[in-house]
Amino acid sequence: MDFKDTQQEAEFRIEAAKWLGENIPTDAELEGLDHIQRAKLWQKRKYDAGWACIRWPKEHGGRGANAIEQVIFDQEQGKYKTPDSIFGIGQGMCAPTMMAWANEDQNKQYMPALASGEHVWCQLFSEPAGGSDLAALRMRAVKDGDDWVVNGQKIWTSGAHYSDYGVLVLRTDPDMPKHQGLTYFFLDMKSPGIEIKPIRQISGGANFNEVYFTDVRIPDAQRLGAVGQGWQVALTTLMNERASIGGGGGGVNFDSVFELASNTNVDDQPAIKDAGVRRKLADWYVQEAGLKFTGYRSMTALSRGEIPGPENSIGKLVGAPKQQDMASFALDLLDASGIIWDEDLSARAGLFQATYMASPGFRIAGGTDEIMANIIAERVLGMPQDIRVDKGIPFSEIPTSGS
Amino acid sequence: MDFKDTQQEAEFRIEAAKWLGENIPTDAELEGLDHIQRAKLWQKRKYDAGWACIRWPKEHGGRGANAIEQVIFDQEQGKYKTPDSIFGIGQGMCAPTMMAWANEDQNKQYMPALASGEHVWCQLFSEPAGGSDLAALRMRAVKDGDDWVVNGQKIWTSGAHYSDYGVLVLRTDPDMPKHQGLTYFFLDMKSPGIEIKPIRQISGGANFNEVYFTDVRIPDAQRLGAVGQGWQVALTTLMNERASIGGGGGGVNFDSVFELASNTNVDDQPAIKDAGVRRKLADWYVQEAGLKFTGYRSMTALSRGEIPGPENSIGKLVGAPKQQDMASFALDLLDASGIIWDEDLSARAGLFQATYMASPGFRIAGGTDEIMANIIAERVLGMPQDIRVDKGIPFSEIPTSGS
Amino acid sequence: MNFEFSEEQNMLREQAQGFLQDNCPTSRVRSILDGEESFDKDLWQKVVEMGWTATVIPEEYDGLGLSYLELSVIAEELGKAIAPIPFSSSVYLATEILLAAGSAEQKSDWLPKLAAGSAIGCLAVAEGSGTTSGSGLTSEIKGGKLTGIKIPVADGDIADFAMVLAQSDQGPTVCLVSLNQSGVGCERVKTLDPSRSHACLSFTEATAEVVGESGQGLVLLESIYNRAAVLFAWEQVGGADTALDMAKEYALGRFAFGRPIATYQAIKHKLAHAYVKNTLARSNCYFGAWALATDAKELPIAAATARVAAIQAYYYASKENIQTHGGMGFTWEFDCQFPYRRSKLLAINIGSEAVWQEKLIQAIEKDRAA
Amino acid sequence: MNFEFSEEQNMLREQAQGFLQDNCPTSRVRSILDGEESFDKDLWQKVVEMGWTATVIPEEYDGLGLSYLELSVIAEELGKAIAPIPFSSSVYLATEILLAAGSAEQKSDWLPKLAAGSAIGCLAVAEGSGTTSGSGLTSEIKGGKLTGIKIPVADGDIADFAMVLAQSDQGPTVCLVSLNQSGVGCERVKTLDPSRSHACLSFTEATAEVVGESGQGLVLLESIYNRAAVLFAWEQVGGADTALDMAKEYALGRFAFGRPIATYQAIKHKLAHAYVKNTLARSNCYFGAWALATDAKELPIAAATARVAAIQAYYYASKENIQTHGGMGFTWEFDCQFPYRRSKLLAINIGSEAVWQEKLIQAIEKDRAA
Repeated sequence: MDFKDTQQEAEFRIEAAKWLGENIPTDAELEGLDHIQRAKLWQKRKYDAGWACIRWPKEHGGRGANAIEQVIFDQEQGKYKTPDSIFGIGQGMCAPTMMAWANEDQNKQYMPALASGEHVWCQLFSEPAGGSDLAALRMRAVKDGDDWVVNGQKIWTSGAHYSDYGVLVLRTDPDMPKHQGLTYFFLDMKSPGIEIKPIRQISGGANFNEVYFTDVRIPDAQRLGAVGQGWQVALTTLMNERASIGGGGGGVNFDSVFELASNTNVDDQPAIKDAGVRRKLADWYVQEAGLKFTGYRSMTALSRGEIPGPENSIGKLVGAPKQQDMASFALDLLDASGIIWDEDLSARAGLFQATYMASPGFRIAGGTDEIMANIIAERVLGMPQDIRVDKGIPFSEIPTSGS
Repeated sequence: MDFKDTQQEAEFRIEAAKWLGENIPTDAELEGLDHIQRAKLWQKRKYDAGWACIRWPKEHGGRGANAIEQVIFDQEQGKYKTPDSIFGIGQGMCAPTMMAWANEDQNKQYMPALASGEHVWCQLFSEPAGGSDLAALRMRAVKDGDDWVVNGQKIWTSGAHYSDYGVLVLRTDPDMPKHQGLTYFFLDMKSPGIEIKPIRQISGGANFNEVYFTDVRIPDAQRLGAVGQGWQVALTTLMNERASIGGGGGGVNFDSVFELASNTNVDDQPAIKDAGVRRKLADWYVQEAGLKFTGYRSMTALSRGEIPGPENSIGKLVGAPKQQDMASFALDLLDASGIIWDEDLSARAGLFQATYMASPGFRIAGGTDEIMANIIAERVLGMPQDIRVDKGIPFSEIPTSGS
Repeated sequence: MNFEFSEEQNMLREQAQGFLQDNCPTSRVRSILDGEESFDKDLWQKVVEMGWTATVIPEEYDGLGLSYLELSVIAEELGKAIAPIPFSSSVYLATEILLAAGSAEQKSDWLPKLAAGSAIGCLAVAEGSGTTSGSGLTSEIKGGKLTGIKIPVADGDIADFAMVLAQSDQGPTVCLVSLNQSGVGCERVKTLDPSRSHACLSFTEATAEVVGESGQGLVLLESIYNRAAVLFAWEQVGGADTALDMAKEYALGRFAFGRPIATYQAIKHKLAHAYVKNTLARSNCYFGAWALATDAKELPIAAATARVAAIQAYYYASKENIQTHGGMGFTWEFDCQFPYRRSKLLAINIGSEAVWQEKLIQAIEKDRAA
Repeated sequence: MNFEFSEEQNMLREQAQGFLQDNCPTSRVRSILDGEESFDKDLWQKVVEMGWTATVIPEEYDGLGLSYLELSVIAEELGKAIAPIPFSSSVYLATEILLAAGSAEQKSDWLPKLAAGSAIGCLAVAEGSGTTSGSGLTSEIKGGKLTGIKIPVADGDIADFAMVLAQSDQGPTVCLVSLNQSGVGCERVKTLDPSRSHACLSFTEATAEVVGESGQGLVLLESIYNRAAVLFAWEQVGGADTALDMAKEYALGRFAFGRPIATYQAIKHKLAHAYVKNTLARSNCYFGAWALATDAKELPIAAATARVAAIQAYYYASKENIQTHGGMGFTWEFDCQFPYRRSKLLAINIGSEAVWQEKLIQAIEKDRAA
């Protein structure tokens, strides 16, 4: 048991570190660019040097690297402040689906531009009536000649307004059972009839959109998998989702609350002197360490060519409520002044307030706490599903709030 | 808003207090008696003076008092140390069922002896395969002339070995749906064919029994309600159960842990000086106060002749896990010596150890935490039942662990 | 045993509920949260007309002379409605300080105005982060002149006068400062709950008068906080019930996997636990209200008990309400944000959970030593 | 990154599992819990024959000279089996003290015997309730004679010698006392977990020799506790997994309302949370094992982290295992009691949760100050 790279990993790390050290965009280069331009500049630079999407095959614009090399590259890149990526969903979820289900010509056509950052992709699965029950989607596609005509609404689509392409699942036969009447497509997001409206969140951000479709036409050639096979294709996308959504990233953690407690006085002495504060901090430290070392165990599995299990759902299930409680606790430490949410006036530029307001979203996006617990019980512990009343009957006959 | 009795209540309280003050058994009177004899002595004395089962009609041995008078009498009696009652289930659960479902002759025959403590009654509902799912009981009764012949096993019967009578629910038709094939009886516990085995608990006690039946005959005249109506009759019994099972009584509470923390040193100072200890104690105090004042609100409802709601399930749902956590915490305060469980050596004669071992039972007996939460969600908040796969099909076709 | 509100008090509650349903739907909360106004002036005017600001003010000062039980009823209903008005600052804090420690002149100057709603008061204690104790205090009052900076001050930009904690030669002292004078600067600050306004108040040689005894400010505030804590707790319990109701209604109507999410144990038990917390908190508020209304010696314990329970109940109900709603609950468009924001404001406005847990144990120790 | 046990270590685990399945079924635990024997002598003898007591003892003292990773594997498996033997007292505590601070003579006197299982050691620190600090210590060592009373002493009635913390002229000191001498009294005490024996040891002018430096006992114990905490944590995580497995198996087979209780979210989520706690605790134990095996400067943080996580995981899993079983889980006849009892013993045997939370924060503060 050690923390050292294998020799091959060590060599790869040196190579990656060297390239990164010489190629990280300078402030001057980024000056005057918006966040999309910055992300594209950095992605293109990596692509040109063979450091983009390194696990992809070379013919699709990647490097043919393995999983642990990806981890190493990410670790090394993480040592720098680089432009925020806008390609996570496209490269992390859409691309694996395309590579598994699209034909070779299509992949040759679309993948390199996705790897290079020229094109941004988004994912259109959720619908207002869906939520945790993703397969309950109702939006229809109707065959018309060589096209499918699409009407309806998708929701929770990140980056829809700056995306070039999207993947989506539609109901092509409402009289089939729920999971069998679905079909999967990709489409040009600039197609006529698409209207995008940002969703304002309680945290103040607007990372997601509603996307309205009016008689949008998708060529049948852009169908992935057979008609009616959409759920199976969607599972390819979703299996890649869990890996890419973390516990909410950045945000409040042990370090920030420990520092706050060390620098905030309660009754004339730093809060960190208070045994109650210490005990809470200890618990959070222990949780964070547990998550970190669980990650190390997963990386070891990757390094050995094994596939880490759905144990990774733990990260989100533990991390998201922890962030909420820690943020709430930090505001309490600040006492009355915790209410102030102002970049200039608040501790850490409002990190604690921002996390208090954002963390309810962490507990929902990418699978609620409750869904995560189901997943662990079912896929890890092998416990049976809850009783399903929506199986084996036509989708149109499944009870809904309207019925 | 005040804590005063109404004038009528105050008068009743004085009368009850006066009688109690003059009639509480003395140590000399109890000397040499076992706990059953002591309980019977005190019950008989109350009965003779008209203070037994005071809410019952006079012709059944009671006093015709109302609910708040019962509370007042219990409060006044609670000021003394009196022999532990062994009549709770008989008087609290069996009697209301008899009064609702037996005929007048039967009630005249059996109720006075139950009120006077001459007879002890027990309740035989649960079976090994039952648990939370009480109606899943399998034990059969088969009609034979004017009798029913009973074979099988009941479990969790308190006081079976010193009971004179019992009530029980049996399956008389396994081909009817679960709740419709049951019939309710009362029986003489000295009937031939009954064998009683105490169940040893992890807490060391043996408050419950298994009761085995071999060709036990019950006269049809001792059937309560119609054949197949047993579940309805059982609900009468069960509605009276919730009221009589508390949060585990006695046991560990704020006072005992506060005292322990005040008298136990951690790092050379009393544990109560530790802010972490204070915070936990505060939370427990707040919970206990909340339960106490919720009780006051229920009593006010009683005093006004209203019926307190199933909100009372709160007491058990909050109280039982709280006792477990408090006992566990108290053992931690004692550090290594917390492990010692000895009447002479342990603080409070082993109260904390005994509660640590008994509290898992509090969380189960009379409805598990999970069932209590279901009850609150369904009966108080009006949320729907979970999906039921055991409704409307013959009992014999309901899936079981054997199938 | 009569541990219940009277018939008249329950009638007041019905009236208050009807009034707030009409005049304070969540759309009003939203318009303050989302707009430029610092409070709902229209609602405030009507609340004043209902006489709510005058509830416990004695009749000799044009008040209604009612008890704290009536004020508790109003507090709970305002909490349920998540009302965007400076009621707590003006009524539970500023008015209470005047009643407890104001001179005859101060009382006759201000109480009739507070009763009539022609003046709004606020309390200014905090000077930045952490709890404010005597020794850290930098604001100073000297010869009737106040200098210092107070931030945040709830409703500081709305109020006509502030009760300010400042250092005098005798020690920490509460003083009354009219905010309509030169020497007072006021800037709104951005907060987590913009449905209630907050300001930074700066004083430069502002005219101020001592309230109560000079140097006894902390003792005065301690007793005021105990009184206010009960009323805050009622607001919190009201809000917690609103959050629970929202969650329950949504769960009954929202379907997943072919059935209402209200049929899933994960949701049922979540809401059952919220109900339990709310019920225990409410029962503790009953005792708090009784202690406040009767000036009982149990008030310090009763107040801390009610406040701790109410803080915990409101946090749990408001966060799990969003969780029950799923993604929709996280959108600006939905109302779930209102109780979630307000729960935190009320939780830290007069001392946080840990502060009150500590007060509770101290009060119990004192009680048992006696 | 190679954050995993080696192939050889995993083989050792398989071997240990097979051995314990054969030689330590729960019926063995039950027979000790319920009977008069103070430990499972037969199992102990076989454990000794497997060489487990010799694992980390250097070869020069007839040990196997293996690493703490091997010992971690054994600890986890013993924890899973809830083994009724004095392994932790003799191996994680007494042996470790000798290895860390024993004189050459003490080592050659005792280590070969410990390795060969012909001697069993224990540690005697507590003198009644509460944590034992230097100043409260009443046992005394003077001129090689020990006088005092130690209670409770885990495995004190089984052990051949005890490491005893006593006051010397220089301060708290660890001394080694043979228990086979006049001047030593031993009485078994009744405990919460009778599957592990505990005693009250009384010393009257008993012959004793100082281990390590006189007056440095607390420093020595501090470092020993850090080492032992990792091994205790492995036992605890093993036990927590046993409890989770029991609960899962029962839930899969037990039907209520026509379906396995394993289909109910209340049960699924309960066990999912147990799994999460166990997994995080196990990962923390990995880091603890690495720090222990490499004598890393991170050991104090790693040990406290592993111990706090393991205490919490075992408590949760063992109590919710009973809860999942319902009434049957509360009967003597079922095995649910074993992990529930053992979890508390292991949680308080070398300092409770709060003690280790405090140690953790102190270690972090020290680390960050450096």
